[in-house]
Amino acid sequence: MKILYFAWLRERVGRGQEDIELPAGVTNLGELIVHLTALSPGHASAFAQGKLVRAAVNQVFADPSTPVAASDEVAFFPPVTGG
Amino acid sequence: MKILYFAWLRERVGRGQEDIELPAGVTNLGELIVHLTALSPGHASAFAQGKLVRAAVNQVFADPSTPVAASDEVAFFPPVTGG
Amino acid sequence: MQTDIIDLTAEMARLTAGRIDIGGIGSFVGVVRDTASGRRIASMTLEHYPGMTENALAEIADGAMQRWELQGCTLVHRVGELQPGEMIVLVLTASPHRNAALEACAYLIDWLKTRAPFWKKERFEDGSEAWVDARESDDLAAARWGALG
Amino acid sequence: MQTDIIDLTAEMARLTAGRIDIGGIGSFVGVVRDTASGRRIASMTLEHYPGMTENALAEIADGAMQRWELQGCTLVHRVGELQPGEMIVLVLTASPHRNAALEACAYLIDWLKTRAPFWKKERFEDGSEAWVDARESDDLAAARWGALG
Repeated sequence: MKILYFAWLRERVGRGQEDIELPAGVTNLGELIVHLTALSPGHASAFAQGKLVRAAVNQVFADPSTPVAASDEVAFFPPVTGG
Repeated sequence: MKILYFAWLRERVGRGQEDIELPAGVTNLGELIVHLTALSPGHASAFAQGKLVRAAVNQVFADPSTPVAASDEVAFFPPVTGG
Repeated sequence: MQTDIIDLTAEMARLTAGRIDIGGIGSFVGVVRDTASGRRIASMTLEHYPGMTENALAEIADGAMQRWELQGCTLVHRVGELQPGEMIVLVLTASPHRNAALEACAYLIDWLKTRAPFWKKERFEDGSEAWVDARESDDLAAARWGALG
Repeated sequence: MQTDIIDLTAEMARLTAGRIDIGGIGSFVGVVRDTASGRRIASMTLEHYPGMTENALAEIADGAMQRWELQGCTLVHRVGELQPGEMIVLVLTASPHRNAALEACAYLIDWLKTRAPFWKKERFEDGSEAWVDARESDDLAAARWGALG
């Protein structure tokens, strides 16, 4: 599964993109976040700001109940601040 | 008294500006219009469209009760259509 | 008022010159349309009342400056003969806040259309001419702001 | 998205090219401010999510086109490093009606600020850097339009 990180999530995780193996039992975005949080101290630090983490699945805004599959592109980022 | 006409009032009166002698008894804009209407068929035609005639006294929007004096600049024109 | 073509980039540069504390610039540009009442327009001529026009535009701009937190605003109106597609009017507002900038733009153009002494005459392709009638919808648009200023 | 400086006149020419039925063009330009929280900004860097950004901007533009009678709209957003005073974002709307043009401008910029995946990082004059926090006021501004589209 392709995971992307932007802005301070990218800085805390230490990279902008990674490919992970989707574990059995991870079927939605909320479960994926729990899995990623455990990968490294950087991941834990990024996802510790839970309230400020937004996500997109296949480039569409998503929430913890959004289903995820191995072929998806999942992105994590702070609330947007463009314009 | 300096009188100015704009747009179709100018065309109907036949000139854009005229100097008139302010008759005794003409003290406000409404009385001035009655006086001007009698000056020529062109004037009568211009002021016949009473509802569509707007005026300014010394470059400030005015109504029939606005006082006028010989030293004033009085202008007549249709509702504005700029922008 | 000017007879020259309106240069939007130059006007914006003038409004923002030397200022880097501006958050947003709102603008409205009015353009000469090519048809009126279904007839094709050859050209449009703008007449105005010199002297009163300057005062009216200054009063309208003052009203906006008092009502919103603006760092500046610009009102440019062409006079003389214009072709379809040309800019008639430009309104620019600079503000730290985008809503202030856009609302002030609407205010400025609404009042300009109802309080600034300009008159439009359309010349049609068959050579006939007609003064443009004022629209009640313009009065209603201005009335939503209450009094000017 | 583009790293180049925004050329307002060129964008307006592109929007109106070959059309003489447009009555008004509304626009909003966002500019990099020189201070944040009282500190002077040396530069601003815009990061975005390639692919999703294009989709989000197209969705926002579609929403405006469905909601108002628009003849077209333009959304340009810069990415990369910008200096104070430079344009970050340009929104243009063309319509026969001025209120439609200005309201659609407000709609586009409100949704762009809350739904388009851009992130700002400020670099201060002392060399320190900070990601800009999202503002609740931006969410409230977008919420007044109901749903996007």
